[in-house]
Amino acid sequence: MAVVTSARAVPRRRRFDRSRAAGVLLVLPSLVYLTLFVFIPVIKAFATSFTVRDRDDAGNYTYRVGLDNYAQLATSDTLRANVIFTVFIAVTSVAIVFVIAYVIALALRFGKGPTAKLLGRIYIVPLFIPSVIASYAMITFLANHGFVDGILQAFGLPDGAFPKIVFDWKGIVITQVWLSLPFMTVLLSSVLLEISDSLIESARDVGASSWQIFRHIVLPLSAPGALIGVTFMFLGVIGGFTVPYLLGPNAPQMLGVSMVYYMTNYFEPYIASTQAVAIFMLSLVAAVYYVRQQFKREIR
Amino acid sequence: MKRWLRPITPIVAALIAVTACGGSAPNAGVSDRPSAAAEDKELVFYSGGDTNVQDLHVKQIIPAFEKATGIKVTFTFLEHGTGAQGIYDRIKAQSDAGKTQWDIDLWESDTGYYTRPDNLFLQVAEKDIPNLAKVPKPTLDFVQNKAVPYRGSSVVLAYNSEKVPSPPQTYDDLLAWIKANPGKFAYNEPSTGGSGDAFVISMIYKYSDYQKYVTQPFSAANEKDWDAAFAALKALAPSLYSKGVYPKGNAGTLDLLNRGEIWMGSVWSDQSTQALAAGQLPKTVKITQINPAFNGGAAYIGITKNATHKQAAMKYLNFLLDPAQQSFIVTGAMSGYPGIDWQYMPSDARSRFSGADKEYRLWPGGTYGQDMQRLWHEKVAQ
Amino acid sequence: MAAQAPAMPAIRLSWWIDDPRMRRMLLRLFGGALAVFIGIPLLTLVLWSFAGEWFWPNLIPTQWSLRWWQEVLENPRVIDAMVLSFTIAPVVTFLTAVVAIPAGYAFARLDVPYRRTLLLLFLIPNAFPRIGLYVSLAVLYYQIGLIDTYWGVVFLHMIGTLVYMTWITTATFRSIDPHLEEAARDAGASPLRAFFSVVLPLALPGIIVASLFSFLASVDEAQGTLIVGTPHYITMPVLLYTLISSFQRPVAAVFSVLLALPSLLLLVVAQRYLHSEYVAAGLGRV
Amino acid sequence: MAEVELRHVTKGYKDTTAVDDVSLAIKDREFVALLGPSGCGKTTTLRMLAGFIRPDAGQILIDGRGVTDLPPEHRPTAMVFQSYALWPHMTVADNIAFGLRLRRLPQAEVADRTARMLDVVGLPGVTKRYPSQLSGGQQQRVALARALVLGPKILLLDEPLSNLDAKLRVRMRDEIRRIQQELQITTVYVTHDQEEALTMADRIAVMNRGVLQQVGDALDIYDRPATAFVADFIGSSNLLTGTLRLAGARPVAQVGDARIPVEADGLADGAAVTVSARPEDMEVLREAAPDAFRLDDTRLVNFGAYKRLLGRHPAFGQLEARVPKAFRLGDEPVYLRFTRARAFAGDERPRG
Repeated sequence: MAVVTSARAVPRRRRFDRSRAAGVLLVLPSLVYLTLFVFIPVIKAFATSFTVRDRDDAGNYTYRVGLDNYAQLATSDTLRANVIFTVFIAVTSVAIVFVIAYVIALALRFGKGPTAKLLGRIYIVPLFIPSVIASYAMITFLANHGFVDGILQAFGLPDGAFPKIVFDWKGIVITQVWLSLPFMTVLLSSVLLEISDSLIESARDVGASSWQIFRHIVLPLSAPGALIGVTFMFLGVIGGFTVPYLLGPNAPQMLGVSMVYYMTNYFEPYIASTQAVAIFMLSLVAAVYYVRQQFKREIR
Repeated sequence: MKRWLRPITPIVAALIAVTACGGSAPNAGVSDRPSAAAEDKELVFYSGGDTNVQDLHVKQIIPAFEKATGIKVTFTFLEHGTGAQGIYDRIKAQSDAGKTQWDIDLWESDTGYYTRPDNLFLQVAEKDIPNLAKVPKPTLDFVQNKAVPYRGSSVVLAYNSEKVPSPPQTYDDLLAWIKANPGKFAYNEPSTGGSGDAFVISMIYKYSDYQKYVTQPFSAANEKDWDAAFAALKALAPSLYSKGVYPKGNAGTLDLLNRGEIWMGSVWSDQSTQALAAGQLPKTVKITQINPAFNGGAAYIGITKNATHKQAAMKYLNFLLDPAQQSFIVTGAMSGYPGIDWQYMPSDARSRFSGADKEYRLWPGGTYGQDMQRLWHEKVAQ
Repeated sequence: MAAQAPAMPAIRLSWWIDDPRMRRMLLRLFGGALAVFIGIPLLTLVLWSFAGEWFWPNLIPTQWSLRWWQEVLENPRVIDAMVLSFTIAPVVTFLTAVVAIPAGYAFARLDVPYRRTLLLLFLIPNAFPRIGLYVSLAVLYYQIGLIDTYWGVVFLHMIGTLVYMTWITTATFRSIDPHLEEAARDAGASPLRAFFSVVLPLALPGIIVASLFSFLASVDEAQGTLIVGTPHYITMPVLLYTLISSFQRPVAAVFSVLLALPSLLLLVVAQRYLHSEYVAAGLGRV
Repeated sequence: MAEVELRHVTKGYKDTTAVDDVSLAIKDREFVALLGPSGCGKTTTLRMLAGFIRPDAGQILIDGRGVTDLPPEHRPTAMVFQSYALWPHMTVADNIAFGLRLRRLPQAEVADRTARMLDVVGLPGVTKRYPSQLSGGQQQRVALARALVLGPKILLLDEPLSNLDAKLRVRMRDEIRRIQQELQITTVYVTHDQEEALTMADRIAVMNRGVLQQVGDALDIYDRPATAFVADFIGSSNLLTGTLRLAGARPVAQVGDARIPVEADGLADGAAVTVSARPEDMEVLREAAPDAFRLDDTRLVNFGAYKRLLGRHPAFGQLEARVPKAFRLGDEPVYLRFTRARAFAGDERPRG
């Protein structure tokens, strides 16, 4: 009797939610992995960025906690120039890739001829070429007295008239464009595929020209998806090392290169970590934007 | 050799600073069996660097050594030396654990490791390694006798002999030549390779006393002299290749020479000699040394303090310093300078670097090096 | 009835877009330029790999030679590096799939608590500069003994591939009609059975593409491998880094061709999965 | 306002003929429904009218002027899409005004015409909303307004109601008809729903496998189907195959060993025919009679307002008849008599 009473007295427990439990269980392995191999190192890098190292005249080091590294990042002309340069390169390469990839994606979506087919085959190739190779190929291709220069000079271009591309921002941008083209094209293609034919036909029906359809229908409809691609590529370029290291100018440097130099050559891992955290903060703005876009789309 | 491999060894060095406290390196394979006091039958040798270093040991020295002594050499090669810190940690872990039989006998790595305060390397003497007598004393002093220099290289001037009939003889000559031939000289970005550093260091030695750097410990005060050097380098920029473009890496300068973009540049003696031999540079390119010389450096091998096979290790080093073996270093694919004095070398080896002076100045590197590279980027790069 | 709308202005600035012949011509021009831009740099590399001697200002090598190929192929370390690269990549891809596919499914279908926050966390590997991450990770590796180990390299490669695979599979699973799975459950299949016999086959194209990308990313990774893999785990791109940095242009070119070949072969094999529908199955739709 | 004419229009894809030699004249202000099962070519026909597809052969004329080669943007047609195809990134007002703005009309006029058109479709005051915030029926009205605002001569509708629920469909049916009447606009309406076609259209053009089967008003099509397909597709029919016999006083169709009196215009004796009889044209008898056939396995299906009697005959197979709702089955056998049956050439059962 007593047992029954007590059983009644227990309030009805919330039904055990199997979907939630399964969800947690399935996400757990990747979460454990990310914690071990990403989150902990990131937190360590944050901690390192607050470690300040002082050096006396004889070269002995003392350590303390402080914000000096960040102050140095903000006040050093070299570092500030690097930040501006990095953003400039990222914006320029993303813009150029975006335009070229958009044209390819449009051709793939709406074109039917052999040219569209050819485009569909070649744009993907750089995806399969490691970035080290791509950078190396670009150097031999674009250098002064390189392949292109040689061909142009054979056609009468005077020696020395070929613009400086390698060891210059142009070299980074061109190689970055080369490497990022497949990703952006693939992404834009998928976005354009999602725009149904009837939306375009209905615009034609009310009298819009191809350009007007592009301007008023295709472009705005593809904008949210396209922005995601832009965000992604922006993140990639901002943190990149290989391309700017092999093809970039001596100064200013992109942050990825500068970071490695501080780490390796100048023996300043603390400043390097600070730079990493700074890039992270820059990227975070883009990442938060990305996630917000995602959720907007999801709600739709 | 490792100096021109610096660009591809990023970051690991940084770990030195960051993991200074960490290092519980694996001590797999540490043997605790009693020392083979009488006759060592084997030798454990860890090396690192570029392909040619490996080839030198594997194809040349080790077979000859094994044949001559009957000692079996276990050779492990660290590709371009990037794992050096890991090996150092491994040795240190055995020291910290109080082991008396360390599992690495010989280690070839960056100079800085041998003189670390951890004191992990044996001080060598002539009584153990007779051929040490042939080694120039300053190179031994440089590492407090804790490692043996067995080959060297220095930065030299490479020039296109078609365009430059008589190359500059001194650094000041060189500076005058650069100004007279704008756009035709390049030195690579110092952080990316030692041949670029050398040009900058020569400028520093022009404005600051050389002796302070090779005989005295680090002092930040010396860096005050550098402002004038950097200002001079900055002023030189308009006369350099492409009005101040510094190629990436030692290879970058050779690349420009190869493409005929520049007529002269600072390069490593061994690298350029190899490139010439392999037909990767036009035959018109010649090398020469200025006076006083650009800096260079020796490659060292150290015996670990509690090496299991100390005797064998000493034998190997002595064998390596033998003029016959040294000849391979000079005349073979290595194209290096000998570790012993040139006077002990056969005449065919001596004629190898006819254009170069075969002498070089030293540069302490370390903190000076880090500061020099950072300051160059802040004050010279554009 | 509303008045008839006026006719459109006859000529616009954008006339060339509306003229199909002009458009076709411009597209051809564009296609040609793109083919040159993408193809010729790679062909230059191939030329270099066969160059016995090639000095400025010759447009093609003055001497042809196979000696660089011979030199590279006779070098056991090259073979080792190749074998390592192409054995690590499948392992990385497999492990990534095993970890990422369940997560992708959960994000797509199940009620995962704090989903929003988790998705944000999943972006961190991409938002934090890789170099900084790798160095921090290397310090950790020293402490837990993963430095210079096979698994250390594998786990490092997974940083990039895991997030990517999770995104693509999430999108792929979401694009599959949940009714299909429900119907399978209705027919008496257990959740696992329903997943493996209905959902997984339908998601296969997306998973194949994600795997392909993982594979390529693993083959491409040099920076991190250099830090945690040396001296015993030297992959192809790491070795290539060395060659580019030392003055070995033809050798590096041979190497580049060697390294690019398997990937390009993969491209041919994978061509049919590379339709935009699949490839991007998800990129934009997570 | 506008007449439309299709002359021998043909369109084929790879290995199928989607539209096969279709000729159709639509009068000014007429509401014509293109009716047929899916894949019959009705949508292709409509899209050729709109200009999205170019016919392989034949001509399309609007007001006697050939428009075959004109692109959609230059035709005086406006189309309402099955999926509505409202641009999701534009508000309702922007959707409607888009075509007007392309023509650079003054701002005030654009606003005015947009508002008026929303009134016409009975949807005032939603201008600021986005399509995703509207119900299906409202989206349908916006799509209609967008098509009509440019004052097209011809309105084309492609299964516009198929995405709506049954109740709403009926309401929108009346609404579209009302608007069409109000604006007096020539309209072509594609549907697979015969009820829609019968209730809305002035004339119905029935298509099957790319071929125009019959054009006529609702009564024509129902009572005087031109082909067995039409007879089967519109309403429901008992379909039997047999041989035509003209020897007797009245033509009969020989089906197995049974004979059914049929109407057979212009068919020859001995021709293979398909016989079609509507359920309401079947008389139910309780006892044997001449021309009556006994049914086995009978059962009743209740349709509320009436019932259907189903049963099997050894020669004809399954037959069905419409009976009053009071009808009950007893123990005694049931007989059916064909009061009206038509014979069509060909003994292949029509397929949609």
